[in-house]
Amino acid sequence: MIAYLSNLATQLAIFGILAATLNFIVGYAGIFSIAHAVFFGLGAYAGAQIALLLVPDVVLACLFAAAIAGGLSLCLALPALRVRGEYFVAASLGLQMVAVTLFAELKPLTGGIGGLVGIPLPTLFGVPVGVLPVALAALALVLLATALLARGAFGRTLTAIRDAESAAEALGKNVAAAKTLAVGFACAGAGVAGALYALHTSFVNVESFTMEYSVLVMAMVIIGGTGTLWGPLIGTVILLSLPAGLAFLPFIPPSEVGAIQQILYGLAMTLLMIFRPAGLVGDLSRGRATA
Amino acid sequence: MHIAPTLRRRGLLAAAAGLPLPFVRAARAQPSGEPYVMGTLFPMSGPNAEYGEAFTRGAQLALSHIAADNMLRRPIRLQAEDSQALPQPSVVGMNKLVNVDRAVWVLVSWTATSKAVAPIGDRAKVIMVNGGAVGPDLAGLSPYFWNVIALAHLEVPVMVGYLTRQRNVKRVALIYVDDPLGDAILGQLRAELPKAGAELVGSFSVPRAAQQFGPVAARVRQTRPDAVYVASFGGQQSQIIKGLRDNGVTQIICSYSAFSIDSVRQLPEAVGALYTTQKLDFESGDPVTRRFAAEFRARYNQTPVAYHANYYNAAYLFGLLARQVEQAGGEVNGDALREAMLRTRSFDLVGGRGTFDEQGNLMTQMQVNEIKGAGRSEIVQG
Amino acid sequence: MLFLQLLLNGLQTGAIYALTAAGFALIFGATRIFHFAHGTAFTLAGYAYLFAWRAGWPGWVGALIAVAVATLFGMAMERFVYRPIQRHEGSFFTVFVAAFGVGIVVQNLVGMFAGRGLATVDTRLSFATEVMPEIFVAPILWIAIATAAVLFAALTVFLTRTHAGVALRALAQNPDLIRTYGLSANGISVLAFAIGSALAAPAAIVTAMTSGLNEAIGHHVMLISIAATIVGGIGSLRGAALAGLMLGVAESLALQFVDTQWAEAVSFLALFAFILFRPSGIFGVAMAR
Amino acid sequence: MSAAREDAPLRCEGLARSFGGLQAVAGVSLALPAGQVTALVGPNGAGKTTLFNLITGNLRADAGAAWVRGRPITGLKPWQVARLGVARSFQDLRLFTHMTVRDNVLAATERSAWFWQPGGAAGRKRRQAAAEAALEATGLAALAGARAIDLAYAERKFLSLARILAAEADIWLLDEPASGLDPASRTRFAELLRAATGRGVAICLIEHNLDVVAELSDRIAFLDQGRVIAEGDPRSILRDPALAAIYFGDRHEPATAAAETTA
Repeated sequence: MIAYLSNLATQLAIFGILAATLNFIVGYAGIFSIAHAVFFGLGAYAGAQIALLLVPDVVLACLFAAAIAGGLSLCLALPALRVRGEYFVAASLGLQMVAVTLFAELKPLTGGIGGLVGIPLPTLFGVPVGVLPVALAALALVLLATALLARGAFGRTLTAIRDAESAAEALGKNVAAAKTLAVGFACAGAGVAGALYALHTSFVNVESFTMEYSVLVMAMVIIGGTGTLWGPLIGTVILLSLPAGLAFLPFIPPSEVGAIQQILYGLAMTLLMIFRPAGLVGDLSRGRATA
Repeated sequence: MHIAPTLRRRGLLAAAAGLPLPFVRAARAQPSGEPYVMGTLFPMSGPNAEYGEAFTRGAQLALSHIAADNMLRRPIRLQAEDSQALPQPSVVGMNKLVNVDRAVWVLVSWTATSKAVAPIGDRAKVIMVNGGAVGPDLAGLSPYFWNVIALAHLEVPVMVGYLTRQRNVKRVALIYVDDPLGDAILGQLRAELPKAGAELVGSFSVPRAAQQFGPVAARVRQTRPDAVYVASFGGQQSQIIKGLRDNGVTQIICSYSAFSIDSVRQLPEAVGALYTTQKLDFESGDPVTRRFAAEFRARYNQTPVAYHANYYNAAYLFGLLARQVEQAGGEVNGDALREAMLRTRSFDLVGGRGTFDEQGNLMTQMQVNEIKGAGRSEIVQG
Repeated sequence: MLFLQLLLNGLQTGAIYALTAAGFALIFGATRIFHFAHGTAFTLAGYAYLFAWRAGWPGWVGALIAVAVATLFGMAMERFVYRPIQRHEGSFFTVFVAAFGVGIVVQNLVGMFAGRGLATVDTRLSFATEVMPEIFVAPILWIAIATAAVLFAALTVFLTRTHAGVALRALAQNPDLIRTYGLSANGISVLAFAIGSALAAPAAIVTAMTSGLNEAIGHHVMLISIAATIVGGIGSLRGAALAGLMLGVAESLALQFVDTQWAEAVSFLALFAFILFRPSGIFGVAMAR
Repeated sequence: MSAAREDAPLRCEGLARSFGGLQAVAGVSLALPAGQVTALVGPNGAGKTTLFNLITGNLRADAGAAWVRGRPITGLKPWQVARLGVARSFQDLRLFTHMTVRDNVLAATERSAWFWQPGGAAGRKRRQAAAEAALEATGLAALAGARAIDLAYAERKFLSLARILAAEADIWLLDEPASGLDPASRTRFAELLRAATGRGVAICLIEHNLDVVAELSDRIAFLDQGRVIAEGDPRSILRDPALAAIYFGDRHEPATAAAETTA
């Protein structure tokens, strides 16, 4: 049971990082990306390759993953600078779909659909470590960073841009730089989550980085409440432990287990949104945060 | 080597006990006590749920046979987890099976699932048995990861031999999903076709999610093939077949064991399609196979296919091995089961006598089947 | 020759995309709701037709049932999901998550009750014959194109000549105007969902006959609809339909130039490029904010 | 005149911009002297807001140029122009609706787009002091914790002014800052402007209400069809019957009504 819970906790921490970083751009900057799994994937591949080719050092893997994902976040920042609202959602959707094709085809880097197997267990400066403590530490760091950034001047700048971009610009705010930085930070965080995921499961392939996962992370943020510190984390706990918890229901026949779990899961998502549209943590008036 | 005779005798005993012999049943007490937990990790929802349903049926029948034959001292509980055929839910499910349910034996399927859970099972020393995926990359994932299905390298040569000799095929085109399995089949066709005096005239990789195959059919037609080999799985196979047939490709369509699902076998356009499976003769085969076929029909009102047989075997194998361990007075765990498997190697399973190699991959003979429509198929080369 | 063949294949796919995209664009244009469950309406309509066919009912009955199911689903979504959320001033993504949840529920219910895996309506209509050397055309191609053309003509008449149609177009720009027509914004919103969802039904029927249905079929269709709506220019029905047609053709014609596995990416690359370089779309009047 | 123009904190020369066939701004030359309020007056559609947009870089000019303290600003981005000390308000205010009043004002003091602001703790203290001072001056100090969206109309107007105050700019471009204000608020607003001009701030405001113009402005530039057709002290401009005819045009409603409808 301990091992089971530790695995679940590791996954919670990893997805918690994803949700927290996505929330940073969704909740504060109003950048609604459904391509977060792309950067999760970039980080996972980067981390996996470091571990496979060099050393499975968890810090090194995370840093490299953050650099790759953060660097390539320009692909997302570019449309974010040009368009807003539904247009940006659609742009990120396009990026997500193209990225999945690339992940599946660039076999030397990603292993294609077959993925990368046999990723060694992580070490920290040569000492074997579990992924859980590292993931929890990374989550804490990310939460701390988002809290500091969000409450400080940078968060104000982003929120100002979200609420009235032209007014922010008229007050001397370099909107392009701020958005690029915010997207870079969020994507680098997703990259770290990816590296941890790769080291945790020892196997990565494109199926973990599809649009469904981008939507899942987005749902975590929305269900928890955008623009709040703890909301995304609560969303993560709910959406990850719901299927896990439903697996303990004893009375479901084996051949229907998946369908019934999924139905309850989907129903929970819809009902939550109908009755708590601003998320579990968010206050109702905040739900209007879209541009 | 002095223990070899005992080994063989035990092996025979185990094999014999697999038969529905009444005196064996009478000689043993009813199973009691804490049940063994056998886990399943199949896609039970999502686009591949059809497979999960089929796999579960095979396993359930095996468990009822194990119980009916009183093979084990303790009962078996089947614990199903939904893998969605995706790595992340698979890891969650496997961790639950291993750490919460304390499963000793987990039936897995799907390449992504298999690769994602193999390290977990390896660390926990839980036997994982795959009877669905046939990618060559599934061999040797772990000492505790076995395959009760012939991997792709056994399937292609049989089909190539049949096509070139019986159907006079000279030109073959391939439509494949670009994963390790598709790659393996591409490589095999490239190697095997010239040896048989034929050639691979075109290969078309399609994305997993692709649904429209009219345009691909146009490209395939251009290569003027005598036969089209389809290396995909799930519902996409039917879409490919229909896309080809609807768009003027009248030539032979052939594939590997993935065609043995209902949605393909029921498809009117699939009539005449060929596919390889391990040898499975339900009518005139050995008693294990006949019993399986008869009771499967009775129970599910459906003619069994290779996947049902594979997961029957995967579950039944546990019964055979666990009984050996019980009889030797040992604890039924991954290491003991693995030792028992390596000691015995050959088992009477559905489809005949199957032999495992050291890595735990089942080597069987293959057959070529032709789809006859309305869910029926016929063995055209045994 | 291959080019012509691919073009014809593309037109067939494009007609399907055009219909669903127009439905999506109609709903979005009138209500500003990004109806992510549009693909679900498509799925339900397809399976409804399938059931009618399996029951042996004539095609037109099946078609009516399919249209009814899609329409009812769209109206129910508006009434029971979107409207309560909008009343709370739910954000764009609140709607998105709710619709996504509905998609998951329906997909799995369909799987439980209709069987998992591919299901097709077996008909000779989808069977192509060689009309000239190397060119194979199935009757369904003409049916699909004709259906799309007729429906668009009807839709245009409806939107320009009828009270409700004009109100529908006006809703996005000026909700106050609706009241002067003596109609309620809610009523028009329901109407948009009804018509938009109904448009998915013929596309779903054609799909059931050609590439077949599975529980998750609506997903891809919805993505294409979104792409087409953006590429066509938000607010332009004509643009969405044309973009849908073009995406279908592009997906097919791409095979002339690139390897098969890249065909799908072509649509989304086009989407991405459009947003970067011409965010107002082909016919867009409204600039991206 | 031209010497005064050279010294002006902000001046523009021949700015022009057309949309399609419509010449919105047709060669405007204007200088804003330090310490004075220049009112931009003219009928609707005269190109007043467009002129602001051309100066701040929100629109690209077809022709002409503008300078801030002799430095050319043509082609600069809005945020670059802002950092040269040009602050503007918008007719529709564009407050940061979901932020608190204090954060709205603080945001105006923070210009770096980086994760951090320059100046360290001392800089932060200075910015906070500037923000508090702006809140005090606009009478919003008591509402500092409220969200902008929850403010009353006049309070919102003052918040948009507070942002400009806090930005510590010496050139203000105000788009109808006084429209819809009650007399008491208008008095407070006039005091604010006078305090600013006392510090040497150059102010340009667009205003429809001619009473307000007469009360607040030191100079008037009269815009019609994209051109400055008259420029001078308020008294002479406001009394010019020809300009009044243009201003009221063939519309029959009084100017105040026009101001209200655009507010």
